[in-house]
Amino acid sequence: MTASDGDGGASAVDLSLMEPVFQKYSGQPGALIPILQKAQDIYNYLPAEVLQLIAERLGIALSKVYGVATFYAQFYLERRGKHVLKICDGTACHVKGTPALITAVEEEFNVRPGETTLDGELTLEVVYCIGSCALAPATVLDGRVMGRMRPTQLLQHLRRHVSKTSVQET
Amino acid sequence: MGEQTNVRIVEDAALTSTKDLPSQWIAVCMGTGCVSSASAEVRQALIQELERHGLSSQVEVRRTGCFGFCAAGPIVVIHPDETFYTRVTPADVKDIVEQHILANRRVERLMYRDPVTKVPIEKWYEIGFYSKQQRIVLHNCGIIDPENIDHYLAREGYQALHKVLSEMTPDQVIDEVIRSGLRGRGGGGFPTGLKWKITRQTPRWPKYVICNADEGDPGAFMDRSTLEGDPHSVIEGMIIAAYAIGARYGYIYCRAEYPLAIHRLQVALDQARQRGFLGGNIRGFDFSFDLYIKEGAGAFVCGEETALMASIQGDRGNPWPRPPYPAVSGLWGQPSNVNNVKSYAYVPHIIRLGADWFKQLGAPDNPGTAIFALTGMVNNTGLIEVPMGITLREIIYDIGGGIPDGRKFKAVQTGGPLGGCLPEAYLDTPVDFDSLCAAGAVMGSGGMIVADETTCMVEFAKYFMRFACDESCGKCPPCRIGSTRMLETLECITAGLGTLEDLDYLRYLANGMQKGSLCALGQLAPSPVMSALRHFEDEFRAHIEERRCPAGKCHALITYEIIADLCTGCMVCARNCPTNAIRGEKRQPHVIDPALCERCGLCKELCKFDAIVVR
Amino acid sequence: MTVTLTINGQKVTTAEGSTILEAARSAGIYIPTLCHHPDLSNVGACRICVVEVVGARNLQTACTTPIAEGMVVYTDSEIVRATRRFVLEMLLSDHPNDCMTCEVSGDCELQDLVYDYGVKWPEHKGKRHNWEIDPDPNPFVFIDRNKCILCGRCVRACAEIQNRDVWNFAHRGFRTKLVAGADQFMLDARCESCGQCVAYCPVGALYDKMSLGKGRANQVQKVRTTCSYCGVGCNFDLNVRDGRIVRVTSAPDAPVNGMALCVKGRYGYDYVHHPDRLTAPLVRARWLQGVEEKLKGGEWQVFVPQGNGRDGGDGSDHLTVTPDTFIQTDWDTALDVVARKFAEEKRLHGSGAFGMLASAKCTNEENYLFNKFARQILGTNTIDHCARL
Amino acid sequence: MTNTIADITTQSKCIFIIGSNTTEQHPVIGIKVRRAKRYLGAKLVVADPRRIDIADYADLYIRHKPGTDIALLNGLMHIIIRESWHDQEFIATRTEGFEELKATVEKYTPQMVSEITGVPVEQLEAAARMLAENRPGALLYAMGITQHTVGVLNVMSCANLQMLLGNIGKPGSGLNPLRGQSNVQGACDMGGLPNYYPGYQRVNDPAVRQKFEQAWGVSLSDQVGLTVTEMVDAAGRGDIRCLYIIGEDPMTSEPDLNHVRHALENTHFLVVQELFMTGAAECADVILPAASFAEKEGTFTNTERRIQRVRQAIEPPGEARPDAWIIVQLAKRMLALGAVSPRDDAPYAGWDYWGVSDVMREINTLTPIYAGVTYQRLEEGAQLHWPVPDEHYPGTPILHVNKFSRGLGKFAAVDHMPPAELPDDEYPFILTTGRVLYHWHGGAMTRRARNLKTMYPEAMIEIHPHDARKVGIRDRQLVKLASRRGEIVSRALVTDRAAPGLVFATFHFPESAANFLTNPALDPLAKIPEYKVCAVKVVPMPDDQRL
Repeated sequence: MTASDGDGGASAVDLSLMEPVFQKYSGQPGALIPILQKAQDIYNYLPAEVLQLIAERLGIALSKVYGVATFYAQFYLERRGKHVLKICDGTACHVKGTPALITAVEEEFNVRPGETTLDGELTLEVVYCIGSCALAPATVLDGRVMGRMRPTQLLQHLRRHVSKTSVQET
Repeated sequence: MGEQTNVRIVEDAALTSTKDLPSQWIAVCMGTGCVSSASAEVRQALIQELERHGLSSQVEVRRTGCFGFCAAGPIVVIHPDETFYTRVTPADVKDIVEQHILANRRVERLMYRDPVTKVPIEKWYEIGFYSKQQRIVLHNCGIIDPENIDHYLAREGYQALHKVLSEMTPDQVIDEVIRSGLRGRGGGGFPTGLKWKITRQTPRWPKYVICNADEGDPGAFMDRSTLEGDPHSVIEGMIIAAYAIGARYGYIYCRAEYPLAIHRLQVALDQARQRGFLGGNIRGFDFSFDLYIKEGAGAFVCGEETALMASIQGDRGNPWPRPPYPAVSGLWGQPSNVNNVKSYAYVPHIIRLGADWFKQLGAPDNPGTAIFALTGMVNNTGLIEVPMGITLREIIYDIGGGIPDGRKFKAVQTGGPLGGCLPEAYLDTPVDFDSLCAAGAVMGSGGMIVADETTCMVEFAKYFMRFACDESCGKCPPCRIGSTRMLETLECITAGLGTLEDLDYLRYLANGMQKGSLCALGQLAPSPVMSALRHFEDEFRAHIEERRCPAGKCHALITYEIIADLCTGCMVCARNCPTNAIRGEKRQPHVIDPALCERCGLCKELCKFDAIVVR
Repeated sequence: MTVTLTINGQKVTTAEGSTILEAARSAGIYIPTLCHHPDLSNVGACRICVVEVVGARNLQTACTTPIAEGMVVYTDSEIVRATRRFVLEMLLSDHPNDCMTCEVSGDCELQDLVYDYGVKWPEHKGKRHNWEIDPDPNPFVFIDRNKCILCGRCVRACAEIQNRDVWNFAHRGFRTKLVAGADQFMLDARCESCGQCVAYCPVGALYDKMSLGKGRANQVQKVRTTCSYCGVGCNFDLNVRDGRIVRVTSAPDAPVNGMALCVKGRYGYDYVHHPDRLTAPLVRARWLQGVEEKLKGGEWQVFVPQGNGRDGGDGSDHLTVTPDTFIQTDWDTALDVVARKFAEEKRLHGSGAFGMLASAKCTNEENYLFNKFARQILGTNTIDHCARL
Repeated sequence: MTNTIADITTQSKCIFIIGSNTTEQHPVIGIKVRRAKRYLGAKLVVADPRRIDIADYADLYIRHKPGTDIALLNGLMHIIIRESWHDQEFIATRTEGFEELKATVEKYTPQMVSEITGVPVEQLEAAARMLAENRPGALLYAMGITQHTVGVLNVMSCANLQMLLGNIGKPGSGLNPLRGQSNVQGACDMGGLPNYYPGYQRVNDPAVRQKFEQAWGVSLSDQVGLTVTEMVDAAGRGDIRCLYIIGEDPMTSEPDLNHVRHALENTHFLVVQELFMTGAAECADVILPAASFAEKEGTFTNTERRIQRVRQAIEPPGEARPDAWIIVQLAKRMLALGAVSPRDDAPYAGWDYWGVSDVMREINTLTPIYAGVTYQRLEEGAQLHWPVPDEHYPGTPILHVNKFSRGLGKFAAVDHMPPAELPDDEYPFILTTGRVLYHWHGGAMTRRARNLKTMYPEAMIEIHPHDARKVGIRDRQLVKLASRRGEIVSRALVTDRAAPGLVFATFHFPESAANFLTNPALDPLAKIPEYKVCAVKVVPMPDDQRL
């Protein structure tokens, strides 16, 4: 597997996966957000085709779907990395050292918050409060909370779990 | 106030009932905090270990909600001894079972030690962290399995509902809540009963009951812990509210960032429905109500009730001007009652024990307890429930155990990004809606963050303003543009480019935002900055006039230096510096090139010899 | 049911359920607005219409606040004025300072308010948006997001008037962006090119592309008329400058359509100035006398259809005149040819020799005259038009 | 229209659109219908062989086969009567002929109608219920109803349905034809018809004739004249020697254009008064350059019978002149030549008008429905819907409020008849014609509006994906469309807007105008050609080959 394989394949989005979701929410008012959430669970992000499909199936305008999808921080309109690191920048974490964590990951992986590394391995997200304030500063790697992080520890963790093809050049 | 001595956590006899508990059981905290610290693994290990010893039927391993003392998690409590083990790992399980359960010998190394005397403390309620607490909303947390409705029922659960349905008219329920003096725990402190009354009086149907569990304050997790630890109390409160105002359906709007809370709520709703507490003709009475969870999708502004309802409707979370208030025109234009998680959680207790019981708790005009997520630069971080009227000092020093490493207290922020900070001089302020407000801070929904001398108040203020910018919905110009301008100005100051006029500009912007913004987010977003400016103006001035960050936090105003005498030339810093700003020969003192240094602080953290300092 | 309230000390009685803004306007009290438009729902976004309501915790938006009995309102107090000034200053701080070159200068609600409230141009070090100007290839709507104040009138116009929902806001906070569809080109977002969004835009963020640089509001003369396309009968204003139609603008008081128009009505006017227009009476040479002389004398010309392979020479010399050649004549000649021919045909063949096709594009008066011409002058009822088509 | 746009789109509980591509042809009515549906809770039922834009907004979309409108409507009425949903009081007090109608629609059982129309029985039942349960309801139709050999019967059928439901004479109800051109209503009102003087006064009514003879000072013909299609035939035969055409291009708008071209070329003397060199103008002997709507004063009457002002904004280019000026000039010359000699004492014998309002004054006197329509009132902002019998009358927004113009409303029972030409092996598709949003009518104006042309630069035919596959054509491929009368080449738009078996084409582009193909079979009563149904074949063509 080389890094360039990542987007080369560009496999078409399988829209049929959405059918059960539409069935579950059919006729429910205000179901747009839960449907977007389920769609993101399925595809890991919200592909344009899926937004279009949701608009058609719910009989609402694409502009509304897009407006909602971009309003909420939870939704991603671009493919995300194989691994997702969330660094909590809630107040408790912030005062206990989140900025240093962010800088460390930025430098090591050459990626800014909200971005994915070029090799598609890691997405870095900075979020406000995951509610683990007592474990500040807290990070979440692929859904697993890691509390009381220090930059060195975090980088060690990441080096263990995330292959790092795009970083060598610097 | 404040004469409390070792009050038991579950202090009120009326609330306590242990009749259904097995003689010996082990509570394992399964709140998010402890789960993050691998408490699930500990629980699994305990079950296996007990099984190995053939004790499965005698000793119950119970998953419970949050004990509050998250800093010490994972927490395991052995009942009936009430021995409190902290930071338990799966590896410790063998000792717990073999020593404590089988040999009745406490595992001392796992017990919490007094931070000063270093003496192990046995019972949980003897720990300083719990000393001044009074747990009403949290009284089931740490005791019951939140995924087991029988546990809740065994603790007088749903009795208030039964009482309401069998004995009280909706108006009587509302009167009782009004008489109790309960004020909304979402931050505003509006009388809950009055809100219900207005919603009841609006002659349009359907009506909705909505629970605001969109706890977006960074640094707050009261609602999460309540939902995770005792979801039925909130559900029961909502059913009673629905009965009182005449609603058929309700929603709990919960942040998607709280998957465990949502899971527990879902389990609780299913069980409640199964037992006939939700659905058509509840418990055979002529009253029907059902409740659904709506997951938020990551927008702080959705904690604002009108934005929250927009979000439930599937729209962008833009707030709407009030009036009309939700009680008149809310969800889908219908009368709607929106309360915070904790407000609902109080209701079953008030109904069961009476308004008079509730009124005598806490402070005058501010009855009841307050729940805070105590975090930041304090030894005992965690979730606390204290009587209204307790002072900030008691919370920070008696419960929180003071500031770590002997550093100096600087400020305490309540109300999160919409609140304010108070300096040392205000530490004896009683904690209640009115006193905090008078002191220039707010009660907020329950975040309490302690800052010490290493916290730069300008940076702290900037942090909150960045948060406000990120979370502004963008609908109205004062907030959308005003917050941006405030942030830019603060960035200027922390970058060492500020002028004294900038301070006036900040005040001007803050005033404009407060007066002009549509919703509380915009109106209150300047508060952290303004309170910091009020109490710590000299720190702002130091950034501007002396180009200096007294706390050593603002990158542009500090430099990292290596103290040659202490440097051993181990090269760890140089190897790890992301910008290769550190040079030096092996075993020779190193130097940092300030031009290359990004001030990430990695070197200082890595240095085993404390040779790197901030200037 | 009516409600009485006090606005600026003046008692105002108006219908229950009205907003403060409606009550004030009914009493002739001016409250400035930006995001409000009487055709659209109220959202209370722009904060320009804030007023002081005695007893309320905060300033209230007049456009959304329902009136109540005994309410006391101040619409122009110092705190109100200061707050409006602040809002305007904020808007200006993220707006280009280019009124000199802006299409809507002099016809801009923001410009007027900034002037009224004495707001000065705010110099600051902060961010201003720098969106691409005119990024959308559609031929009708010009977009300059840098001028957008996010009032949402276009969004609501598209949703509530056109019911098409092309526009919406995306993202949030300072990053909020007016987008079509999923941030697509308008035409890919189901746009019907009606231009309603332009008509409702209070600033220069959306403008009619065909009219860029053709004349500002104070340079044109507006003539109210009825659309020449379908039978709905929309009214609008032809904007005329130097004898040319440079733009069509909505007329809010148009009885049938209000501000609404369709793509043909709003953007289909330029056929009037098309070079293909016939500009002189044309008669086949066979019906004329002395053609050669008149052509030589320059009184008449050989007709060369515009845009149809003109050879660039100086005209008639190269062209051979056949009996079928169209000659550009004068009115006297052409009318005489027709009148004489008709008179002769009537005399020789009677009224049955005539067929008349009236026009569904001509006015009532013209059709009446044509009917009178057929019946009175020619004596025939063989007159019809394409009503059935 | 019996009702106004405003009352239909604000007070209807149900809007039934049949044979009208409302959002593309009458966009502003279309958006108001969409708004009524979305914000005011009106139900929307759309019946059309094509899945037109407004169908996307409908509560119920019915795709019936072209030319089966009567069967569809009879089927709906069958169900309504079966369920006793008809408005019995209205029928008893305001109508006659109900029993005959009942007997006729009795035969139209849902099963039978479903077979004729291709509409599922459940849809018929649902539609009837929706119409019945949501009253008042308005019916909107356009050329999709009238341009058939059974056009008049179609209209009667629509009227039957509305009377049956009591949907006449109330706000939000009515029988509402949407008129396609800016002043098509006015052209009819002003006597641009072979059988009527202005104001629908019959040419063969002696009293009327006498009135006009007195006014104009001449004796007038009592013979009903020829309709446009008959005129073309007569011209082709040489019976009509002189044709005078204003603002009209039969070379795009008439059926069977090859036949029309032959007729115009055969006309001895053809005068065309126009803005542009149209197809007809190219055949003309004399072309008189006319002024556009922006270059003249006058009034238009819209589809809801509302009279509105047209005002001059600019000068006509070159020597172009308003049509009124040209007609007056010709009339004066004809009088001078003695072509006719009106009596001097007749009040309107002469042609000296000092302006268009002076013409309107003459109209006021001779046309009862326009009697109170004055320029002064219009300038003062009066909202005048005819009939306006006098200067103080406020106008008549809704017709037939308390009684029909003929007294009782007559149910005219009608039976389904198949279109004149149906598909066969050689011509297997049904062609239906119409317009698109960006163009209008013959296209002479819109093809010269730069950006409308940009949006829709060439003729397209619409064909269903299944058919496209069957015939072997790709989207945007050139195809040849041929009928028994002619052929055109056009680009294919493969879309399910078209029903299977149906091809749609426009007449906006002269070079590939659908009317080379259409069938000149006429409705025997209204003489409207059957534009909406004829049989064609579709042949794919190599891309570089154009005719």
